Amino acid sequence: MNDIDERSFTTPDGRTIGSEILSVKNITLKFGGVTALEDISFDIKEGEIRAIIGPNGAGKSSMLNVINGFYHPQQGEVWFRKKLRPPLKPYQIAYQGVARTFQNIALFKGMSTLDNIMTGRFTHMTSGIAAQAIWKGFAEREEIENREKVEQIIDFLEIQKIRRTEVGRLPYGLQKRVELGRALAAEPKLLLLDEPMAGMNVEEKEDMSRFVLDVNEEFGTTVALIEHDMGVVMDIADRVVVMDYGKKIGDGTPAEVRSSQIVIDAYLGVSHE
Amino acid sequence: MIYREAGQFKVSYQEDQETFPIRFDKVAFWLSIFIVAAVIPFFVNDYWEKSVFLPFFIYSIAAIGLNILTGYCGQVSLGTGGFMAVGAYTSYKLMTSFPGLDMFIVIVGSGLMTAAVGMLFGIPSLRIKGFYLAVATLAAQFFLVWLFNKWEWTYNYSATGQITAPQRDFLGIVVTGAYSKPWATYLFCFAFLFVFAWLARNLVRGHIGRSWMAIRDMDIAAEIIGVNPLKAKLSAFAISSFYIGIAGGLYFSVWLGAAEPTEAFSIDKSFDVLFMIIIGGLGSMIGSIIGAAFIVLLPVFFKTTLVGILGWPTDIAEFSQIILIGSLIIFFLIKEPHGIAALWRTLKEKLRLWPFPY
Amino acid sequence: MVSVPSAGRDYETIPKLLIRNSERYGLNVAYRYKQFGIWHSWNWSETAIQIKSLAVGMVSLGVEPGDHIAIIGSNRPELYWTIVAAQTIGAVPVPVYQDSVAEEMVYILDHCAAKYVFAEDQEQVDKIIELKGKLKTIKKTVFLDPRGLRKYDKSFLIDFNTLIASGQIADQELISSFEKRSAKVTGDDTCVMLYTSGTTGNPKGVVLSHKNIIAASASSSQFDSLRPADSALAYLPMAWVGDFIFSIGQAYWSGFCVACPESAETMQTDLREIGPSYFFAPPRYFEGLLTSVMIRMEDASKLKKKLFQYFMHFAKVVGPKLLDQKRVSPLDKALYYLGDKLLFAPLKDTLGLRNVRVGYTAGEAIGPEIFDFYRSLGINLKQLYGQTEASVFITQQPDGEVRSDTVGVPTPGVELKIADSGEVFYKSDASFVEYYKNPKSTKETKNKQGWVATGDAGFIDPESKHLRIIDRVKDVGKMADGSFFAPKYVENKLKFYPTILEAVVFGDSRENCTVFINIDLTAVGNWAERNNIAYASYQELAGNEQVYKMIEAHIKEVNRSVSQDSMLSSCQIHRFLVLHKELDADDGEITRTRKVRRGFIEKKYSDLVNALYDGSKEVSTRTEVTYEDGRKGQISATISIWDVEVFDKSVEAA
Amino acid sequence: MFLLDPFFWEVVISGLLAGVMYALVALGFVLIFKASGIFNFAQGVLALFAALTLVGFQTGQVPFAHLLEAVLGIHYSHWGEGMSTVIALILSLCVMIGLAWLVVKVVLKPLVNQEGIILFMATIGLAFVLEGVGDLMWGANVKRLDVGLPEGPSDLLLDYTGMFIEKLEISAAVVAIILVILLMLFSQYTKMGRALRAVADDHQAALSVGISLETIWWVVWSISGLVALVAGVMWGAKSGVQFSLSLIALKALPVLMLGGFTSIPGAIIGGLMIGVGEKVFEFYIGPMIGGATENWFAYMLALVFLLFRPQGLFGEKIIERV
Amino acid sequence: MKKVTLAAMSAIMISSAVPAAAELVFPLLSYRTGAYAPNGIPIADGFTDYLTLINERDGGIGGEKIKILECETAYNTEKGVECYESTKGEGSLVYWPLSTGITYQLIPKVTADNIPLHTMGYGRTSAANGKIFSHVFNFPGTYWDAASIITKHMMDVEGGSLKGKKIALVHHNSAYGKEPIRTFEVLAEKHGFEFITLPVDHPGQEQKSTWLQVRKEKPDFVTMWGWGVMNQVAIKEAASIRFPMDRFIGVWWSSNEGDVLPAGDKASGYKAIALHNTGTDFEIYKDLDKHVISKGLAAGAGDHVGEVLYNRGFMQAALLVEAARNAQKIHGTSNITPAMMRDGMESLKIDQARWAEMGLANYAPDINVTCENHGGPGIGFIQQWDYGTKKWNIVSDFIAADRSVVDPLIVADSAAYAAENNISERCN
Repeated sequence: MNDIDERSFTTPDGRTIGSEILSVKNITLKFGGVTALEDISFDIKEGEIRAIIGPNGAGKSSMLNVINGFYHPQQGEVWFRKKLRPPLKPYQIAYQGVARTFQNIALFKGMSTLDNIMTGRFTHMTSGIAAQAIWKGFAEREEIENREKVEQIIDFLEIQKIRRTEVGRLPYGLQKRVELGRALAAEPKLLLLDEPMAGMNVEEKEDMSRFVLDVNEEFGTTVALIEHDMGVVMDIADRVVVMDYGKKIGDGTPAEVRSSQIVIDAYLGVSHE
Repeated sequence: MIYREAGQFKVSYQEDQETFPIRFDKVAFWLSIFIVAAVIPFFVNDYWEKSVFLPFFIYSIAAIGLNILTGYCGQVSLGTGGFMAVGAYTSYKLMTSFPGLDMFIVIVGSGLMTAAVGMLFGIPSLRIKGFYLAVATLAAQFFLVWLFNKWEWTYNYSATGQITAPQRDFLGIVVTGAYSKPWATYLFCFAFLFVFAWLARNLVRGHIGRSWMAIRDMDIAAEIIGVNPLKAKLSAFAISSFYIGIAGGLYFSVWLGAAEPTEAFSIDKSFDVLFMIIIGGLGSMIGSIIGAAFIVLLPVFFKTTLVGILGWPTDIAEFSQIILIGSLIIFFLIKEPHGIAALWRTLKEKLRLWPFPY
Repeated sequence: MVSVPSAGRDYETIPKLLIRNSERYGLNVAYRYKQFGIWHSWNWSETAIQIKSLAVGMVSLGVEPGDHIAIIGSNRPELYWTIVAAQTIGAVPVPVYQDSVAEEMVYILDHCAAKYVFAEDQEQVDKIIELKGKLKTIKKTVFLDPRGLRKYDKSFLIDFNTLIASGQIADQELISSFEKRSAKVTGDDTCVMLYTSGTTGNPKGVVLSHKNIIAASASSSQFDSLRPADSALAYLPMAWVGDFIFSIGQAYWSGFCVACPESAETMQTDLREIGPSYFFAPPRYFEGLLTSVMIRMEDASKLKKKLFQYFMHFAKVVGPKLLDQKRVSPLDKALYYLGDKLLFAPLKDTLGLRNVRVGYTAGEAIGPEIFDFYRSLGINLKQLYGQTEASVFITQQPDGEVRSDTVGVPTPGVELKIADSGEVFYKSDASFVEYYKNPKSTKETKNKQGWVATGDAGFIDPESKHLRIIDRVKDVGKMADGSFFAPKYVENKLKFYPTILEAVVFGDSRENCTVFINIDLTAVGNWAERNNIAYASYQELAGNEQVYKMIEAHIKEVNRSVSQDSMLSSCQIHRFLVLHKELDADDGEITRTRKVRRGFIEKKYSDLVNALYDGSKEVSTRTEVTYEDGRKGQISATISIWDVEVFDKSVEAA
Repeated sequence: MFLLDPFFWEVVISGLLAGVMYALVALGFVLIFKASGIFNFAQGVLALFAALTLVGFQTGQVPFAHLLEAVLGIHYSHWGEGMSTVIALILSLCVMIGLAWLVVKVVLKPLVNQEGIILFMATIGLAFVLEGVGDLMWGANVKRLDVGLPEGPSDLLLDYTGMFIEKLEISAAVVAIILVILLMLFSQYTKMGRALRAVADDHQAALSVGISLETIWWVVWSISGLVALVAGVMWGAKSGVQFSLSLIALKALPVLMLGGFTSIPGAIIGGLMIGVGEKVFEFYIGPMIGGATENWFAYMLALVFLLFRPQGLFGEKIIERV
Repeated sequence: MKKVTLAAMSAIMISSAVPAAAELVFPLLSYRTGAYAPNGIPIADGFTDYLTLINERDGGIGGEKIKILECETAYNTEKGVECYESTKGEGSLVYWPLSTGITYQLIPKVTADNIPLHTMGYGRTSAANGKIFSHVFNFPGTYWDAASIITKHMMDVEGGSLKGKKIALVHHNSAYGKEPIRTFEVLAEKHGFEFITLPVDHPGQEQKSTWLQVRKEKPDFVTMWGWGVMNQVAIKEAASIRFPMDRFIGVWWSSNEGDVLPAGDKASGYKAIALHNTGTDFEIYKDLDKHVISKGLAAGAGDHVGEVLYNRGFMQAALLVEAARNAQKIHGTSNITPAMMRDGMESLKIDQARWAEMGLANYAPDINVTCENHGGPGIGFIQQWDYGTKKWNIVSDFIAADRSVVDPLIVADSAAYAAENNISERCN
């Protein structure tokens, strides 16, 4: 099932999934001798929720790292919005509209929830050092405009209560939420979520799922997420890529994937640590 | 306890983002500013000017500068002394080459020059991190000092390499040289501190400041939200050096009036300023100033007490004073590792929540 | 009081008051609402405009006079505007408890045949959609927060903003029809319809006319001389009459500002930010607050604790006197001043009550301890007695004569009389028109002369001339020996202990009284931690022996004080047990307003009740519980039963 | 051409000898940094303190004599002829160990698992205190330190190679090398040594060896106290014991950068590289640019080097895990 | 922070509240701590002891008791300024900071505050030009004098000529150490020798390559401007490379016992220029013993008496006391002001007779200060170290500096200063 279909399709709940926003072609990534990714190809379509699943050490995170430029694959191409993407630095890719969260939270511990999410607006803020120093005028206006956007996200994620709290002191679940908020603040075209629900209890998972769905729906953001919890994936993903040992072993709708024998084996088969 | 906040609410983001969102703080702040700016000048004499206020103001500026780099951007630097030297020598050259030049321009010029040099020495920070960087910046420290000791042009080929500040003025008011009035130099330096502290405050609360803190807290995450590490770090180095340069300029031209690189800008300077920000509180404006007060004023205070009042022999007083300061540093670190500013903050929180403990 | 009716005539409806305010206090802030981290505000003229366009929008939507419009959601200006807008065009607003479960909602919406629903967000909309099948009458649902509703069937839903917009751009014809309609509205038209969750049977829809509301608001506002400068925080359920009177009636009458918190859990901080001058809260709020104060002070430093204890003790004596303008020695004055600077003011400040000029509590009796605590801080906290049917106010405590055990003197414009049965009757312009579609109970409650039965037994306290409420008339029964049985009275005394959340006393036509105790998890939990008692669950904690000991001590205290009262001395508790689960509205054990459904409980836990009387030392039982998500489950427990010492009155007297 | 220059090899050798001295100081840093992640700024002062104490014992000074005189007016500076070097050495070592214990109790324990910068700062405070106490105890005069090591140029070398090599420095090098070997053996073959290495990786691991963190720290600080003592003796014998001794710490910093904060061999190699490098540079390039380049050259060298190897010569690789 | 300031303020108020009534205040900016303490201590002790002696023996100067205000600078300019500012308000008569760095700080300040500054054999050489520097005195000799004197001595050793010879200057890499370079360059031209400089950085414990350099260059003479630990290390190194010690000549700051002792007997033969005689066999030391030491009034630990630097302090005190006397004579008042003190210094004359009266017979050359010349005679002599007797022996008679070389330099440099700070000449 390696073929990448160009047709746009309609999800059961009636959202139309547009043409591809990003596609990776024959990505191979090696660390020294170790091969993390081997000849991976798949695409992500405008407006869909795309899940990447697979046992531990399958190379899922490496995949995201390739997409947002932490790793540069030895072979293969990354196409973003119909253009072949040259090897860029992560921050350049951020400016292209790709945001992400991390498996183990990567928030700015020293800052408040508000500031953390404000940093997410970085790519949207242009005032120079001089303007910043003088503050009154441009810088302040810009700050306020972006603050408004951020406040909407805070409201959206229902974290008003912790607006001023230093994120270091927040419980795990909330931190995850704040990190999502930071990613959202960038108003990304493509949102990469690395195990957004890892280590959450049922309730938190439900919340998070709802947020992901809402994000996808409210802002029409394309979401690519890594997730272990098959249940969640089945609920929210439109299409799923299955990886194992750095190879792609499945790609399709949740239903298709679930019924695929290889996938089942990979999951029932020993996990690799 | 002293705070009364019920009924203070914000109807706009301007209000919400104010530096002093609580009315009480605002009042207290402006009151103290008024005292410092409009009352003390009438009483300040040579002693208070030269051995208390000027050093305090000038080191505060330097501390703010270093805090921007180390406290906000997380790049530990031990090059402060060298950068101050750049500021000092730039101002010297400017003063002597363009006698007509106004001191304000001279000082700002020194800042700009230092900013340039700072950026140059900031480049390694892209590869080198943590203590390694700290030690790397020592290269700047030693090299610059050596340079100013060797390169005769920088001290106008004087026999000794000593530079002496000629008499210059700011808008017609003499602020350098032996004949400057205490109140003049006092206000001159204070104005610099006030204005530039204010600018710094604005910088660190804006997106540039946040990009610095992002780099500090987690550079990887910073990158994925679009922060260009090169730009962030170098800008931090530039701004920081700018401040330190200004401090250096004032240090030489307004305060001491004469300097030689090996002694006045030795490694100790670099350490002193680093102490200030760590004691005062990394990543805190008020911290920089408290720290400066701590390191600059405490020795003077001890000295006057031990020698002036208790009449101890000077050397014993000196030693005991060193011991005292050392123990105080340790004490404060144990009490509050994040500096006196943090102590201050918790105290304030306690007062706001009074009588509740949390 | 003379001026009140006349005032009533000039501004006989809420909409008319709105217009008056927009003219008189045009620039004063009418509403504040914290959203996106800052307080947004609308002054009276803006409000008037908003409401007008909303009303016009409603007209365009096809709202007819007399249509019932259900309003479901938390306190938000938009929803208050909806109420007034509805009134403006003669429709009847029906606020509904947002936390009510589907069945209750079905009943209410069906009973009033609501045509339109204004719902705050997805959560509420989902309920409506879920019930759509049962509710044929609903035409459209208006939602405030579009979040998550994108893929919903739009034929049935309208965005609130769209509605307002449609009102703003309305054509002349629409406007004129709106004006015609609004002109028709008179003081006799229904102002609002509120459902009282009766302790038994289905809720009744109390119809209150503009006259009623205005009368109540006018007199009560005058009673406490409320002014435009005042401000209040609207955080209590909109479906509760109190909120309606405070946030609409009095607010519109005196033109003060109503602030809506950002969200339920930020209420406390928002309260501090706003620092209202007029504040109402049910006793359990003050109870909870006091408990948290005490708990937090537990962790304070030694010095602070000493300070706190010393000054609070001192204030208990002096504070109330100062409040009531009684004379105190200059030394005490000075000391109190010191205490105020050091403790009271900061405390009030952190609690957000520093600016409170008039504070009320009502609904049930409040513990004297609690009541005095706040008053000694210098907060002018008072009690009132009222009910939905009276548009709240029956009696209020005037400044200067505030006591914890009475509920005050009749509000201006209210006549009071006590029947031989001890039941309290009242009569006023503010008393309700009727129970909607329920002439029978209307007749039962309100007679020809307009005397309304409160259903409460009480008497006029001889020395203070204040009304004192004992209990619900029907709950005041007879014991086997024929003496007076007033469970509520005892229960309240028990509930004054922060560790006791609920108490259900039995004893009607029995030889002695027994009680179910419900412990307060927070309070007892903390107490347990301090006495390092390990516990895994509520049930375990409830079963703990030390807890029993503590409860026993409390009950003993209560017995002692009950034995004082000649009328009620036989109501002392002989045996008690601590219930293994919290009484829960979802299980129908208490009402939404947390009134105990004694009968229901007695049935449900008959085995326990029997055990209380058959002298057994413990009893095991299985109970059905309902979880938040509506699933049902079983919990079983073995509960021990303890005896308590009772006091012989004569001995005490000696 | 260098290699033919008769001086070249002498420069190199003297560089190596100086390098060993640098390494000696650097070693103290490394030990502590490895075991407790602390960048011990006080190392230099530690050396001074050790040397002062040693001389004090040797010459039989009365501690705090000056203070006593000033406060109590007792003029009593010596209690006798002093003692033999060996005993003095042992006593001073005991003092250093006692000091280590104090440091752990008073400074480190309350600051356990704080960030590096904080602990670094604490050691600065410590440096202040030690400096003050040291001077107060033994006075600020320059003191001659003679531990009976041979001095003057070694005639042997002189005759055969025409090189002037200080006997003192040769012996210093020898001592240093012995010390290093001992330390290596210690950390390789003793339980404590293993614990030390374990604690560098994570504290739990160390505890699992069955030694309390405090003990480990105590041992480490004692060892670096020993190293400081040796360094102090060597430098002291060379240039007398006085305040300037504490400044040799600055010589060690570039060594650390080069060698990596966590590697003992790194410290040695780094020391030698710096030693040779700065001597050669000073000797051949110095005159062209006005000399006195040693101070900064070491750092420049380290800096340039780090640009290519950010974690130093033997430092663990910094892996950026995402 | 405000608290600290206030506390400090009150502290000052108290300390400076002491009225400087009828006392002659001699501030003493000493350094008994820090890297240069070993040199600072003996000087401070010598100075203090002499004044104590004057107080004890003669009851002060002209009946006025002397009050010493000691202030610790640790050889640090910032502290120096602090000391100056905190003491100048108390009627301090004259300053001698014993640090080139601090001197440069004070030169403009003292002039503004009208207080004399005496930098005896250090500081800014061109200050010898009284026409420009009204308040600065550096008699009896300057570095440039020293350079010239040393050169002269070398000529004597070489038998009159230095043609084609090579002279190396090992100097403290700071203002102090660089001061003589210019003079040597001029002298090199005049006498046709080759001159090289070998800077040594503070503190100077590590001089390997410097002395390798020396061996490479094979200079005929090495002269040294060193301070602190640098001195002894240099002497040791020189010894260990077997450099002929009698061709190794230090300036007067590199000639303390503490500098030569560590090198042991190998240091024997090391020469240094001296401003004054050494040892303790002078009349006055008897008095000192009687009135000060035996009474237990000796400053510090009292273990430096007779050391070169101790005597330096001694001489410093002696000169200032004489100046004070002179001032009292001129102004006819015993209670003199700093301004009077300045006049006293500007017309100070001490001939051998007077030295003898002071109990310091042939201790130092004649002093003769004039309005134009604040540099004094510019005369010194060479002393040589003998480890055996642990004594310095005078090995030359007074050598006068080569004015023809020195004076033009002074004029030029002071002119530059005058220009920079637009000062007009006096004494015309």
